[in-house]
Amino acid sequence: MEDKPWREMGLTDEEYERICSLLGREPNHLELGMFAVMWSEHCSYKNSRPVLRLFPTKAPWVLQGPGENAGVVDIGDGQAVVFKIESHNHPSAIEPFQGAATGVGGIVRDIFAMGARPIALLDSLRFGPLSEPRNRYLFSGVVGGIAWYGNCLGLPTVGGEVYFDPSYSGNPLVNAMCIGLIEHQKLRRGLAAGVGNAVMLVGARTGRDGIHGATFASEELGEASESRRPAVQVGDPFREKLLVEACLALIEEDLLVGMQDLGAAGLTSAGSEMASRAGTGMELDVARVPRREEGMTPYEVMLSESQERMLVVPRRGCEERVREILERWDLEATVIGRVTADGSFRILEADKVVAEVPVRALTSDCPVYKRERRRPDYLEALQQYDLSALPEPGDYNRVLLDLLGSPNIASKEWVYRQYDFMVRTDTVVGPGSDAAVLRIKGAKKGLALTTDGNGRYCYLDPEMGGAIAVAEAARNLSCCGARPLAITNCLNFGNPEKPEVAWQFYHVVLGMSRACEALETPVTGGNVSFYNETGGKAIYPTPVVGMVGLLSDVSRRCTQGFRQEGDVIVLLGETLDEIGGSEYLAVVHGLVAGRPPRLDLDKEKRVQQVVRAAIQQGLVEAAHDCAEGGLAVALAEMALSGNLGARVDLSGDLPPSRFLFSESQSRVLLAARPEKAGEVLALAKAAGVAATGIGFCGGDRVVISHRGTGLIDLALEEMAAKWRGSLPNCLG
Amino acid sequence: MFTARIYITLKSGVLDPQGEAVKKGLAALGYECVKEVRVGKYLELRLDAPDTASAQAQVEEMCRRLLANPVIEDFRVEV
Amino acid sequence: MFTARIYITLKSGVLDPQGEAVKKGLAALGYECVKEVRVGKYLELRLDAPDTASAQAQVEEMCRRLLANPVIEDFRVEV
Amino acid sequence: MQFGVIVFPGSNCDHDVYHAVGAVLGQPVEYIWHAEKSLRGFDCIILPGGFSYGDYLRAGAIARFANIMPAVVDFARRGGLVLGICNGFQILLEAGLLPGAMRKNDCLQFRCQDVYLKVENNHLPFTLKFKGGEVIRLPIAHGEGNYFADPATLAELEENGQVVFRYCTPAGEVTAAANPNGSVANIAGIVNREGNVLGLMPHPERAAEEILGNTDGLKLLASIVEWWEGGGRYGG
Ligand SMILES: Nc1ncnc2c1ncn2[C@@H]1O[C@H](COP(=O)(O)OP(=O)(O)O)[C@@H](O)[C@H]1O
Ligand SMILES: [Mg+2]
Repeated sequence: MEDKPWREMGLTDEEYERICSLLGREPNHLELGMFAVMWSEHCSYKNSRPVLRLFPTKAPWVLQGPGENAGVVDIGDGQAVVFKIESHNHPSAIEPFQGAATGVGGIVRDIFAMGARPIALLDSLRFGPLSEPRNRYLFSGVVGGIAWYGNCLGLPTVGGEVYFDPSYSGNPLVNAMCIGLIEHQKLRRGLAAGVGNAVMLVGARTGRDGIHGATFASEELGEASESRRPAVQVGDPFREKLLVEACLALIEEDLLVGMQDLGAAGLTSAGSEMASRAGTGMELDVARVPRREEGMTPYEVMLSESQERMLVVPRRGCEERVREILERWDLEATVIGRVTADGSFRILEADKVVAEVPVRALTSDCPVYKRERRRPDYLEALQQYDLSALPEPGDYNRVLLDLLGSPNIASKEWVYRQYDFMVRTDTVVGPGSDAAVLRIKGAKKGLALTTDGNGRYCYLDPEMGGAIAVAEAARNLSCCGARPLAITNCLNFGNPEKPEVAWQFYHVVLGMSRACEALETPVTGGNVSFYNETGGKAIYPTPVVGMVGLLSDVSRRCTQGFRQEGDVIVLLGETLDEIGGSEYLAVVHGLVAGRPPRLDLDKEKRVQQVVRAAIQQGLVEAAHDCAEGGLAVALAEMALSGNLGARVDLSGDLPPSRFLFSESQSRVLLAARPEKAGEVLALAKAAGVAATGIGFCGGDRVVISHRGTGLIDLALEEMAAKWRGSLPNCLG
Repeated sequence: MFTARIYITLKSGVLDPQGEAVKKGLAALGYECVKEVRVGKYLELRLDAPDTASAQAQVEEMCRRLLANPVIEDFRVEV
Repeated sequence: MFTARIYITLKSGVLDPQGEAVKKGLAALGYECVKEVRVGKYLELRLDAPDTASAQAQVEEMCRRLLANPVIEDFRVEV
Repeated sequence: MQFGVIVFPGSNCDHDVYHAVGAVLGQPVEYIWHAEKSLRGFDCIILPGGFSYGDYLRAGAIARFANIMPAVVDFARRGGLVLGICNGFQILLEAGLLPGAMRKNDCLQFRCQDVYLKVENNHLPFTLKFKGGEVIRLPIAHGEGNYFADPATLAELEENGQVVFRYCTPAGEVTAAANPNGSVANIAGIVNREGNVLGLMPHPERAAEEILGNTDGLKLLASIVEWWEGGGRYGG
């Protein structure tokens, strides 16, 4: 170990050899550290890049695909939406509050780095079961941290998701998504262009925070992780708020050539990436970097992951104005270097060169690995599991109540009431429906936002699970009347050096790609988080899809709660015998087995078209898709959200457990005024979508029967106690 | 009945945004003489214990388990 | 350079929601021996001053003006 | 009627209230930067919600020393209308323009939700469009809204009709269960003795448009304009 310091930094012997040959010499300690962070999976995507090429990335409305700080899609009228999702899993496992908080800070910087005004946040979370104190601690800490940072910034957290499963014990997932709004001509890229231009560091001072955080994110969590304290940073949302305002003021006055946030790998990555994109070089003097602590070495300065900092390249002669604006916001701006022509990333300490490497060597010459892929052994037995042999439950009321109380299905109000989801006064549908809807002041249109991803499905069938994640996100948007535009995604997996994980990864991406293709929602960016393992055991393969949709008329939006007595309830799509991977199976039979429901992309597309058309034509009072827990849960959620009961009668020849709890895809429940129900059915018929009137809204109970035989009869109050009470009760 | 005083501070090197803001606030009030501010927590506990030593030991255990966050904080206990 | 330690606590008549919560948390961990918890703030200041007495006086003034809220809080300063 | 919205570092509802007053209510409104020293030509000053100075130390503690604050105090003393919303309310308390102090919510968590409020005093420039005892619905979003005043101060507030809004049930009962943060006497908003400085934790600007599903808050803002246009003036 002694004489192979690169190993401790996470580089292999071959990678070290490659660095030597790229440089034509051995790197010094600082250079080695810079390579180690830039060549970590977190920064280089060396294990994922070849697979990510499967994603479709183009559409006429996509203005910026993967490769920039965030994706950009056109929403008409010269406006665009900027969005991206990112993980902060490992830091949150160690220090949940600050880990999650700084995760939010990081993704917000990605958005305003593009010049966009951040307008909303979403969060997608996974934890182990709440029966364990450690998981409760992680869950409350993470939610508290997101609340603290987002609320202080004045950004509404308008949606997200939370799932609990033993596979995430010890390795929680914390994925945060940010959305920004911008006028096309204000878009900025992370470019260090214009030889001779100054490079300025703005925002917080640099301390010894999070040195080697990128490397840390690229290894498994182990016994030693707890003591790896320097990898945990503390956030300062107040300073970030000032930084947002100051940086947007720089854009407003058109003072910048380029801007880039400092995230993982700090100055090393921001500097080299900006130069790489512009095809230039850069010279930085660490002695000029304002420090928070004394005695920092060039190594520490270059690798520090101190938060709330940005790197900007001002137009020539604008440095003073940049400084003035930052000062107005009580922030520092310091010239720390300049753009050069020689393609070299040169680090000085005063007048001494302490590191000098080609920009490309750091950013594009990283080795790319095509990992060996092997179908995991567990799949065969699980997929073949004979679910037809399971006994029917005796009491369906009991089952529905248990499902409503399952933390995966229960109301997430305990979470989102801690988030200020209303600030900015644009949230017209907040958390608690299928997707959030934001109005855009001064315009007729609106935006719909959601995140989705079912790790259990992906575990049982990665390709199907990946496709379902995309389809469900799109379905959630369609259910509020929005046209899905594009996705960002966060791919949370185990160690990609294991062939089984590489196989899962490949197949999830394949499934997602097929769905993106079919639903015309290209990928505009995202993030890969590997090495989510504890004790050598990987989490479920968990892609999280963040999707953005557009409502041409925001007044024609739809929510999931029933609205009026007497409305007809229509089921679009068919219910099949598909309880594999379902919440029913997990809660009632304690099983994760079978095949997840099948997704027919063509059918999915048609169902969504019908839903959108019906909403846009004003035929629908409420809409909600059938997801975890199946039709019974979807119906209960619509009743609980609208505080209005329903009475439905189902037909068909499946066992009741399947009717009620099967998670068949491409199903949506609609409520329509009786005089409009006919039109809804006609729309569906014309599109070749199965549609059945199954009952009516009314009363204060949910009553479900099968050809007249009662299955479920529950008072709203009793269901609400389970559904709303579950999380608060678990958390004490 | 014993009274325990607990002082919880951020580990050195850990960013203290509150301290920074308070320092600036003091400077704005004219107290430029203040060079550094660190903000921590102070807890007073009243507890039953057989003797001082065991009170001390118990409270230290409480700090490790609940009251302080060992990842970013240090603590000190006086009984 | 002097180091001042400031202890800020809620006045005794003011209900302390944090203290109550901590007490409950401790009881849940089995520390029923804890009868009362008050949560306050602990600040450390590094400041220039001609002598201890004037440092003490200055810091007390800072507490009255900014660091503590006299409506609900008491403070104590040690230099 | 000219409104001014003060922007402190960390204010984040400044745009929202600006929008509600300007675009929705159609009144002239301007931002006022915290570093300014004087206030001229304004008829009503609003201290918006947010996290001034990160709410570090105590909510509002640092903001009350902003350059603009002596001018606000002076404006209030001369009878000008001052409205503090959420963080603005906290700043008014710290500045001594209103009595009492804020503690952390008794649940120790941030709370974002709708609450019901009983209008206890509708004879103010801020409330004249409400009926006495009317129950209204407004959103709250705060972590430190647990209002405290000592018994003597509280008695004085009650006696002078300075308690303007109280958390209540939809039916108007003032109960512990309807209190979202532990405030004494379910207090959500108070006014100074002279009746020209109002502080409240709920956000009227978030309930000022049909599309947001609630216009109860607009009534509060519109009251101010009606009072002004009816020739209402305080002091000199
Ligand atoms: N972590 C969270 N943050 C904010 N909102 C959340 C979170 N988790 C769930 N929600 C909200 O709760 C509602 C239900 O979530 P979920 O059951 O995942 O919905 P669906 O199954 O329709 O995707 C959604 O409106 C969602 O945005
Ligand atoms: Mg859904």
